[in-house]
Amino acid sequence: MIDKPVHRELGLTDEEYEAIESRLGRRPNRAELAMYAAMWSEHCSYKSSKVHLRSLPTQGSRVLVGPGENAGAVDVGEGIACVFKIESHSHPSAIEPFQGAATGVGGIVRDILSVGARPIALLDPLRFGPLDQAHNRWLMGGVVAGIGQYGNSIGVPTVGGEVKFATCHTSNPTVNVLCLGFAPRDRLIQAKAAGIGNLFVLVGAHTGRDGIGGVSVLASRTLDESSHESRPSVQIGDPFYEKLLIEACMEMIDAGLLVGLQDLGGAGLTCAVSESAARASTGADIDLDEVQLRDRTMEDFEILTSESQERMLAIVTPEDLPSVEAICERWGLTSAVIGRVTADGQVRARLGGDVVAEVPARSLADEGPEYSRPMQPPAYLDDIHDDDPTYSELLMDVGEAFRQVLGSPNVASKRWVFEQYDSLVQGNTIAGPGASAAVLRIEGSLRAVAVSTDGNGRYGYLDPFLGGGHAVAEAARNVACTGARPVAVTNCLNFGTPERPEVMWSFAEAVRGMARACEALDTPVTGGNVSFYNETEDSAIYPTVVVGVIGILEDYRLMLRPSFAAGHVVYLLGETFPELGGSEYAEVVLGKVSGRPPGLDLERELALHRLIADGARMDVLASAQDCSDGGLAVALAEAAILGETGFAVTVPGDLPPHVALFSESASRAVVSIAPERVESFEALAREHRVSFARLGETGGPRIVFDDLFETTVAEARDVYEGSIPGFLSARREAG
Amino acid sequence: MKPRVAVVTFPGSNDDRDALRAVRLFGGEAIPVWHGESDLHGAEAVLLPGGFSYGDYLRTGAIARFAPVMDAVRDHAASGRPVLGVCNGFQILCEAGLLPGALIRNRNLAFICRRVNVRVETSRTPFTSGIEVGEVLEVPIKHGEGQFVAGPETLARIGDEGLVVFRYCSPRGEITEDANPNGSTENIAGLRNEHGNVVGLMPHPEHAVDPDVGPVGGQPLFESLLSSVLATASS
Amino acid sequence: MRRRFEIVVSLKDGLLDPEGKTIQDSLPTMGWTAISNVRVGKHIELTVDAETEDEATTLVRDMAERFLSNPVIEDFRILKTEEVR
Amino acid sequence: MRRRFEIVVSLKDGLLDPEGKTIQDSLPTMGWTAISNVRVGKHIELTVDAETEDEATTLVRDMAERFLSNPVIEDFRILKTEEVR
Ligand SMILES: Nc1ncnc2c1ncn2[C@@H]1O[C@H](COP(=O)(O)OP(=O)(O)O)[C@@H](O)[C@H]1O
Ligand SMILES: [Mg+2]
Repeated sequence: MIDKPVHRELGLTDEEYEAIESRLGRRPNRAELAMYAAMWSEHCSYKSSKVHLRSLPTQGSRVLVGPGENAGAVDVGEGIACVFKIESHSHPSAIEPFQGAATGVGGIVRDILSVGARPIALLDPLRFGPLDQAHNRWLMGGVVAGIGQYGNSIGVPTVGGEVKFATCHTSNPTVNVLCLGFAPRDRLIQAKAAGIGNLFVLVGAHTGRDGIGGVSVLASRTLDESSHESRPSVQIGDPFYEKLLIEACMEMIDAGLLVGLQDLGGAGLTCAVSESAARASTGADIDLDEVQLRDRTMEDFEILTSESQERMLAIVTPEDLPSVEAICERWGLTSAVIGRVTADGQVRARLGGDVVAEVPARSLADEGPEYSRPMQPPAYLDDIHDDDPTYSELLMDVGEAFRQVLGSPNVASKRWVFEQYDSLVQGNTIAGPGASAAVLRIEGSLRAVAVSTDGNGRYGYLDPFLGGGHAVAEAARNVACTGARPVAVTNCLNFGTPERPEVMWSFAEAVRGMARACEALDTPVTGGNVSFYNETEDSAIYPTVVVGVIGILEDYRLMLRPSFAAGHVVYLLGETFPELGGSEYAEVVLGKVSGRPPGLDLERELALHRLIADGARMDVLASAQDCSDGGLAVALAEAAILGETGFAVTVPGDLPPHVALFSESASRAVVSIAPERVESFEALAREHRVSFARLGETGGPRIVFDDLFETTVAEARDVYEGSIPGFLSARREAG
Repeated sequence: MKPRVAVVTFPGSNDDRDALRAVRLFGGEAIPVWHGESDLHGAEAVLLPGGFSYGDYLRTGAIARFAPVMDAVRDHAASGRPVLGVCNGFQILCEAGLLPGALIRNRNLAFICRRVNVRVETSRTPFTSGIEVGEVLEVPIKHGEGQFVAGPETLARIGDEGLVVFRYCSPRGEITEDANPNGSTENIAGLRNEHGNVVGLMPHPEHAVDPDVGPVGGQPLFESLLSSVLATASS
Repeated sequence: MRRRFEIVVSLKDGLLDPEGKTIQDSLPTMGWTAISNVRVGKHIELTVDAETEDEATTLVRDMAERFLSNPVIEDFRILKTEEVR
Repeated sequence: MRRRFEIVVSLKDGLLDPEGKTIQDSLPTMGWTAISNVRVGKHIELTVDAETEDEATTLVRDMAERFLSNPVIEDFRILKTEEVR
């Protein structure tokens, strides 16, 4: 066979190659070609998604840093900026779950660091294939152990996340990691190579042949049999070195020694240098001989695109260099001055004295290709919409259906996962795994930040527009259920191959739905990440929108927990409609992923959030738990299990019992209220125009759904806690 | 006078800040000490915090125990003054030979972050002097290598000399297999040396002092420490 | 027939070995200077019941490749094998 | 003279080896039934600069005893050593 021209080998199209030639007015050499290939890859350039992402609302009074920087930042009061971002590391995790997930944590942590914030929390939304397959147990075991090892070692608590299961994730697991950081708002720094003559200092690990072309090979092409070739592109993380890097960078930032700070991720040095220079409209002279190498035989293009982990690029004035070097020395980190900031806007790289690459910084960072790819609704939608599970009758005892839904791995307790994570280190975890949202205290104050990640792949599959909207609404609802006010959003869009019109259509719809919800809920998008090519010849993942929402809690002493306590009155907030389309019930009990997802009325959603926030502030609520997967039945059961307190309720309305219990109608929550607060609560609910229904009372060891069925808290707990351990029983198995 | 408690930071220590905070909370003067230093700034007590010193590479605590500061810690221990090792600090003390036995990977090979109960087995240490034997404390554990093991002779000596300070137990204080999170021999969660001044434990008392963020089973340990330091200082 | 096998699983050359590197970096401060190139791997011993040596070896190779190591980042080699009772 | 050493550090026989046990227990579920007695240890490779082979070996023994292994729970053995360039 005749081999392809090298630019195609590198994943560049002929058109893209021509664009490079005309931009340079000459043929690029090999090093330059490698730089463009890395920077113009889907992963770095967002060439297929840009046009759509522009429609997301990004403005807001609290937004300090919006999309475009390494991470977004919002003002959360007390002079503190909350920096947060989510990122995908699904492709490496699919072939080496432990290291793939571990290095995913390392990467997002460095994004937070580069804005000048101390990383204070991690959340990990995960999607795997069904646990009855050894391969999926191997993937989940490895991913969870990898996230644990890295996060635990660097002393950043993992306080929340999600784990969901669907057949479409068997060959393509989804591994997203969200990191949160705090910084004094006046101390945020930018990844700008400003100040002609300032120095580029490469801090941290030596540079090796890690992930050479990893970005384009691993993140920008579908995983198939040839993924064997891309194997060496998986990297080994060194959390110990990352911990030293965090502490050293924090010291430099606190001492005000940095003009700018940029992490090295995809496209390595090329990306860090060109982006930081482009942001400041400057250029860079880089001397590759100064880069500390793990392997002396590395070539220019390898040094330029290596994705070795645990490295940061600091921009420093010559005067401050000695102090920066002293801090690195003290923390046992290597540091090297590898270049200077120039005025001419060129990225110039030298090796052995010769210039081996010279290209405009902007052409790499800002002038990558941009595509409006063809879009077309998937053919499957019509038939699947017609098959609405809401009207197929329940062929079993409703109590048995309850046990099946509560025991479904999607719904069941994720304790097996989150007990492998240190959720306590740093000492500010007011609410950790197990709560509706995690709540982190701003040290020395009564203020706290609540954060939750959510996303429902089935909804995205049945209606990507609603899938995008529901992801925002559910994450915000989880945050609201702590009593916090949702203020901002980050998101990770996990999709198939963008060259396929069906995928691109779903993507555009999902973004549109997300944008609509963010506007209505006044939660601007401050950043995010797009992961395409989550697809192998036989299967593509659901259009999977994962949204992270942060909210502000003025006084964490008024925080709400989901758990019941005895002697309280139970209410359902919001309205229940006959909506079993795409529900957990439909998949688990009827074996159907069909129909339409629940509708989403954003006015009602917002009213619910405001009611709960006021109810918490006025201390009229004893607990709040959102209704999501599994509907009212699961929300009540979770509140009972968490509080080790039973309840007796009557299911309101005239819907068939199983519909009332398992419908996943949006904008609902289960709250409990002390009897003496009931009046003020009902008045408040009317004020907020949120419909409510009194269900019954809490207390005792039993769970009673009036004349439908009953069980005990202990039995429900065994189903809820026993499900996932039952599949795994602590075994490590290969795929 | 404020009792002075040194908290050592090794490369990879994570709970050093939490330990410093806890010392202050109970009225002590918290003194951060760097692993490269050769003295403890005249502190009356020293605490080796949790974390992953040197990434737990080779063995937990294996590299940290060679740190310059460890000579000062040895002298401090030899002079009979209080030394507390928490989690990774416990592992370092065992590696350094200041406490018997060793800590290996948890029975289930997984990291475990969970609230547990421990029963206090002796009051004859500066960290438990104010606690009744048999009292049950709720404290969190968070470790991957907390399974205590020791050879038969060592175990015999630990028994004979009453060196066990804490055992994992049920909320009612029974020493059961169910209550043993990591497979530790005889449910051992914490130990002391012959003189009782050196104590190590896997659970995190410094994460059990503030009711806003967790249980409070760590409070009596810090209260005991600070009052016994004051007592020795004034005697 | 029962055979004892010793297998080493180690990171592929070129990949960072954080454990080896950290050990190496710490040696000088402990007074061991003349040491370089430290790599740390896993050493696995196991006993196999099989008809023939070939059968046993095939089984061990298969297990080492599919379970004891991940070919994506690791190589394995059989260090030694001997018959046991 | 430079020599490459391979050292194995493993838990003392008396002690239960959690990693070995876990591997052992999961083998049958994966269809490997004929395997027994799985033990997992560390395999450490390093290069020593020294005048003579004896000198190098003494140095490695000392290091293995005082640092690479913990005599309380582990034994070590030098698997092999050879001269390298
Ligand atoms: N991968 C994970 N890591 C840490 N915590 C998790 C993970 N998966 C789930 N959790 C925690 O378990 C609890 C239940 O998860 P989930 O059912 O997704 O919450 P909700 O339904 O309220 O969105 C939450 O507190 C969540 O943070
Ligand atoms: Mg919830």
